[in-house]
Amino acid sequence: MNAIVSVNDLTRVFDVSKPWLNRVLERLPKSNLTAVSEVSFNIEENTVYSLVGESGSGKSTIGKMVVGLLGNSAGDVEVSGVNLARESNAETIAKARDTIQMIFQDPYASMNPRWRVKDIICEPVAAKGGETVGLAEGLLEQVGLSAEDASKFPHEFSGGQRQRICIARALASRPRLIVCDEPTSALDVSVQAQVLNLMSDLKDDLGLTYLFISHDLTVVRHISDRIGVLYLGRLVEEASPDDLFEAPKHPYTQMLIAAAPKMDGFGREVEPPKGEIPDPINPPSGCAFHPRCPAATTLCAQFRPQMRTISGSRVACHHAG
Amino acid sequence: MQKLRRIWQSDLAWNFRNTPVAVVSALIVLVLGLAVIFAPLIAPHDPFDPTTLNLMNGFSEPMQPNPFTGEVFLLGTDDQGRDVFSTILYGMRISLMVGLLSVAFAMVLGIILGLIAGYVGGWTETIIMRIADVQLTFPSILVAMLIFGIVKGITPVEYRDQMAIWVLILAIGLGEWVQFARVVRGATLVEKNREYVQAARLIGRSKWIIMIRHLLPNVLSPVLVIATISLALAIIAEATLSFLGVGAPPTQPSLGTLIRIGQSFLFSGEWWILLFPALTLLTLALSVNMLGDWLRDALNPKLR
Amino acid sequence: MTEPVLSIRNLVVEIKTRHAVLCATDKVSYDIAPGEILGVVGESGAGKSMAGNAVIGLLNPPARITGGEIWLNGQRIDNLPPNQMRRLRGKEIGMIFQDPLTSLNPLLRIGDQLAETMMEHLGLTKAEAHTRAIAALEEVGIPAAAERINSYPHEFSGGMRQRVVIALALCAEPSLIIADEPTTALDVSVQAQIISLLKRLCRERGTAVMLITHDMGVIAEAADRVAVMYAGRLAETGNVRDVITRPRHPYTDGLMGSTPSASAGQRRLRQIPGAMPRLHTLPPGCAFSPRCERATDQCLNGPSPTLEADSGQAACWHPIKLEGAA
Amino acid sequence: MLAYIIRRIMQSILVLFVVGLVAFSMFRFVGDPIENMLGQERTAEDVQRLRSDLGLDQPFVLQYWRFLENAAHGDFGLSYRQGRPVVDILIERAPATLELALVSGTLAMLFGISLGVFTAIRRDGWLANGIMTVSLIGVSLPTFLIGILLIYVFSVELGWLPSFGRGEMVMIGRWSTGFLTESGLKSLILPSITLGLYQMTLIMRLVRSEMLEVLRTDYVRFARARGLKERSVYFRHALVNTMVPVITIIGLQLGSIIAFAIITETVFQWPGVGLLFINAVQFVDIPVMAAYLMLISVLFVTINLIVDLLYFLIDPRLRTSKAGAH
Repeated sequence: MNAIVSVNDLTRVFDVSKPWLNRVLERLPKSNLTAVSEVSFNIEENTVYSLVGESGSGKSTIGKMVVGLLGNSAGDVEVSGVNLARESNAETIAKARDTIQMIFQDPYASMNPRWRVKDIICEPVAAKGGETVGLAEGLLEQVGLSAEDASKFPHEFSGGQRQRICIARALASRPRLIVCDEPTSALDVSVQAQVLNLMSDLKDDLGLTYLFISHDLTVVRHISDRIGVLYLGRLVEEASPDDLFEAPKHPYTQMLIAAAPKMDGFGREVEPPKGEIPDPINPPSGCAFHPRCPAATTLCAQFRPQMRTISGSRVACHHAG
Repeated sequence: MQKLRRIWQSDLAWNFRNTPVAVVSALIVLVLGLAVIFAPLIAPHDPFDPTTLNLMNGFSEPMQPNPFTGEVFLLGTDDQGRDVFSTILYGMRISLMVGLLSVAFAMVLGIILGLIAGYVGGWTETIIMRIADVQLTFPSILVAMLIFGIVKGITPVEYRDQMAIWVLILAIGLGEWVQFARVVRGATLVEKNREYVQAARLIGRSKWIIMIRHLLPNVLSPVLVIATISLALAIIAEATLSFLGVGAPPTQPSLGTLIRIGQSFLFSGEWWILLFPALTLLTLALSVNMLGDWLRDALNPKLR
Repeated sequence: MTEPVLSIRNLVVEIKTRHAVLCATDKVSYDIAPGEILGVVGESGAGKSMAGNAVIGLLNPPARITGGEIWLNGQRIDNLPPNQMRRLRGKEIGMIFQDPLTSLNPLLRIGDQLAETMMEHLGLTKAEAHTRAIAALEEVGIPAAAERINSYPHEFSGGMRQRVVIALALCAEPSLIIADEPTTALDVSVQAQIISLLKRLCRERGTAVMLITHDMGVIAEAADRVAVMYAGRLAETGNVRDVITRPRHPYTDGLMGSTPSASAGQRRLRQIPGAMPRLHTLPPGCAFSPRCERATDQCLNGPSPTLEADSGQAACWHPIKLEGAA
Repeated sequence: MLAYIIRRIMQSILVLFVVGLVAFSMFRFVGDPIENMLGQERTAEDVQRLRSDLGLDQPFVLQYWRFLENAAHGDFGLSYRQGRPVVDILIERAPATLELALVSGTLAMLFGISLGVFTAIRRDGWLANGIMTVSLIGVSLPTFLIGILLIYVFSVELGWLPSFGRGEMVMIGRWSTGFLTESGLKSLILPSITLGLYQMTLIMRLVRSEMLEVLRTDYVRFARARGLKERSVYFRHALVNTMVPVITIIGLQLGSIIAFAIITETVFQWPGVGLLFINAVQFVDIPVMAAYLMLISVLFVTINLIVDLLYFLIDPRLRTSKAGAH
């Protein structure tokens, strides 16, 4: 097995300073929002790697950096052996980018409402001057729609069908890696199952690799081969689904799993987690989770824990293990 | 043919068919438009041909035989014996031409600047929108008058009449572009964060292709509303400027010029010289406004 | 058996559109007992919010009640004149909306929003209302309530705002709370806090709750009974444990199967083919029949019969497990 | 907050600089000022002397600076047409326009806002619909036609009110007012209605559409769901939120009242600055045009500043210096 994606110390900082005049008058420093901080992970070929986290965890920002919609502030993204952050040859980069595609969250906003489905699906190929005869029709059948749908407009389809069309578009340029940003969170449960099944089938048939971004733990557990948990822009734990759900090692992961509603948790009374996600502009010192962590010590408030490997999992916690 | 059927079956067309006000105003605009196009065929007289004028016909009352010549004029004549019906037809030509061209000018300018400001952002946006803000502070009719005054000051006297119409178009158009730019920028800011634009960026489409092929078609419906309302505004602005004597020259009278002429006869009893051009102007502006009003409601999904 | 707080009988809500009259809820009936949490679950467009809006009398035109009855504490309320209905809102029925960021008036201090509601329904003076408002904020777990009462909504985080919304909905001690997707806009950890808060407050006061959500997990943990809706009709009602572990209606069964569950190992999810029909293309007979593997010609013929199940009802010709007995 | 105000003031100054540049360029490049001032009988020495007197031989930037300096002192030179200092003419004419604008602006705001609120609340009522239809005619009817119509009916046919001029004036210092005499007040009626009517319809339609927008928001629904009185929902919750966008436009509209006064003053031969300006445009009297431009831009900029400050009074979100919670 070899890694198709290799992310090293990836960091993204946004400048959220107030305008210059306000800073001068109110004596405010320049403020930065570190959306993603020193995140490292590898994705093996033909597997599903999931990033899970709550709002402000930076999971979507990582996805956008991997596909190249956003630049990174520091660190490297290597896809198919090409370092997208350092490579200087534009052609090599363009070639590597061609192997990456993306599926978005909102199936209603993902397609230009004024375009026909055929043109939408073929755009990635047509933009590069490729041959598009029969392409859309073939792909539509592959994702479970019919060839006649090619000449319709997006508004004629339901949410689930639209997401299938988006998958068809993502497949058009024959990518190896697809970044899926919350692809099913706008869909109803019964339709979500169809889309998840379709994605699994396509992965097996075409040898695809997914970077799957979601906030939904049950979906992530179902589809992933490897899961990374993010908190305030940092990777706090990475493990296989079984390890993560049966024996979570990071206190945040434990909290997240305990807080998620369970289908068999009738009348369950659990102590709800403490506090809310802190302001990412002024994150807590040391381990960002320490103010909410039941196991926190003074060590946690002072020093940021390093990523350690404990029996197949990677954990960033002083007290794990 | 299929395309026509699709348009006919669309929600907008259904809404149109079921809004009598919209149908009636569209019909009026259509009739007035046709009258303007075929003015030389419809008009009984050519008001610009002095050889057909007979001063004896002056001040004929509508539908009454002239006491001297016995000729009958549908809407009467003015002091020089010009047929009011004919002058209205030709006057409306000027009014509509100025209105349409100035809106087209404002629209093109506004769409281009609005798209660029919205999509490119940064300093480009700041500069464009600051200019727009400053101009918005100044009512468009004032901007138009200023431009008119300046151009009048720098053009030689012998060209002034010829250029008057074009100056008018430029002046009114420059007064209206801000509305388009603001609306287009607003819509672009919404659309550019939608995922279909990200999908296009992802595959390496250039910003010009994204702006023209993706964004432009999706920001056009508010532009359509603004354009309709602006047309009414432009027609009124043109009439106002001409009424004030800083618009269309007397050699090419628009509806505003006719009202200006007619005003001086109102108090001496020759009401028709004023009334009919004024009614025409009102009908024209009102039906365009009604169309715009309907369009805005019909295209605003939140109202339904 | 105690008298139910809310009793909906054959409620029909219709929406008149340019094409036709759509039936947003079709003869829906259910009860909620004091202190009981009824989960109303369904996919988007199933009509679950419509019933809630009908109860509180805030249907958006062109939607309106065209049939059935709504009883609240023994009083019929679906035909009340607007002014009497207004008095019930907030006083007898509280409502919680989905998005805490947009539910509060951004230009008014939260203390003022609380006080005006209390003064309206409880006849308090301004000073009394102020004191009660602080207590209400403390009750929903807002720290330093006495100071925060003068804050504006934008000074609170999303979770805190939803707590304020809950305080507002509960401040006149209504006997029924309608919570329309109260946690959908929130993060998992905050969702757990809000659900736990809602459960605690309603248990303490004996308030009945109509919990409208699409999330089966939330229903399982929070609700006592559940009503499953599909295309404007009630598919199944019953105790939450019965409905989730032993669903009678094929739709409920399919819904459970397509939810990725905590139990690992399943590579494929069971999926229901197709999607829920839109209201203007409802099939004849049972609305679920085109997607149902148990469907027969009988299902196309008329509305499904309502069968008594273990602890509730299922509207199906061929319910699971009861087949032989029926 | 301070930063915001400083930024707005700096922007205003920038606007004035730009307008000043336009005014100066008109002065400098439209026609030849020497020719305009000296007329036909002139010698080469006269020209040379005047050129250096006026500083026309100095660099452009310096000339511009001197122009601004003079403008700040109220010195705009002599009117080409009347040969008097422009500033004297303006001071003489300003009261007429300001009194007219004050009365019609007040009328437009009072009636515009209240009718706007009324038509939004009674959205489907016959009276509201009637008002909306009439308002559409109001927007389509050019100001000068309204004026002519009013003159025809009330002056020519009925003979109740004067058709031109300001009537008898009372001088208070250099300010001539028509408020203190019967004929002055009578003369004000028709022009102020003419000027105010169009602005009123615009304000009314704007208030209506903004109000309808606000009435659809979640927080208004939530206010209703809490059983607040309709009066409180409309005025305490909806109207205040409506005011934020409305104030901007009203500020702009007040500015355009000054501009539209040009038309009204022409129709009624009202001896204000508008009439002065239109005559200046017709005769290319550049100093008057430039001075008028500077005068009203100072006015507009001041109005806009006031509008910005009003925002702070209304919207607490702008007042907090802390970035809002995320």
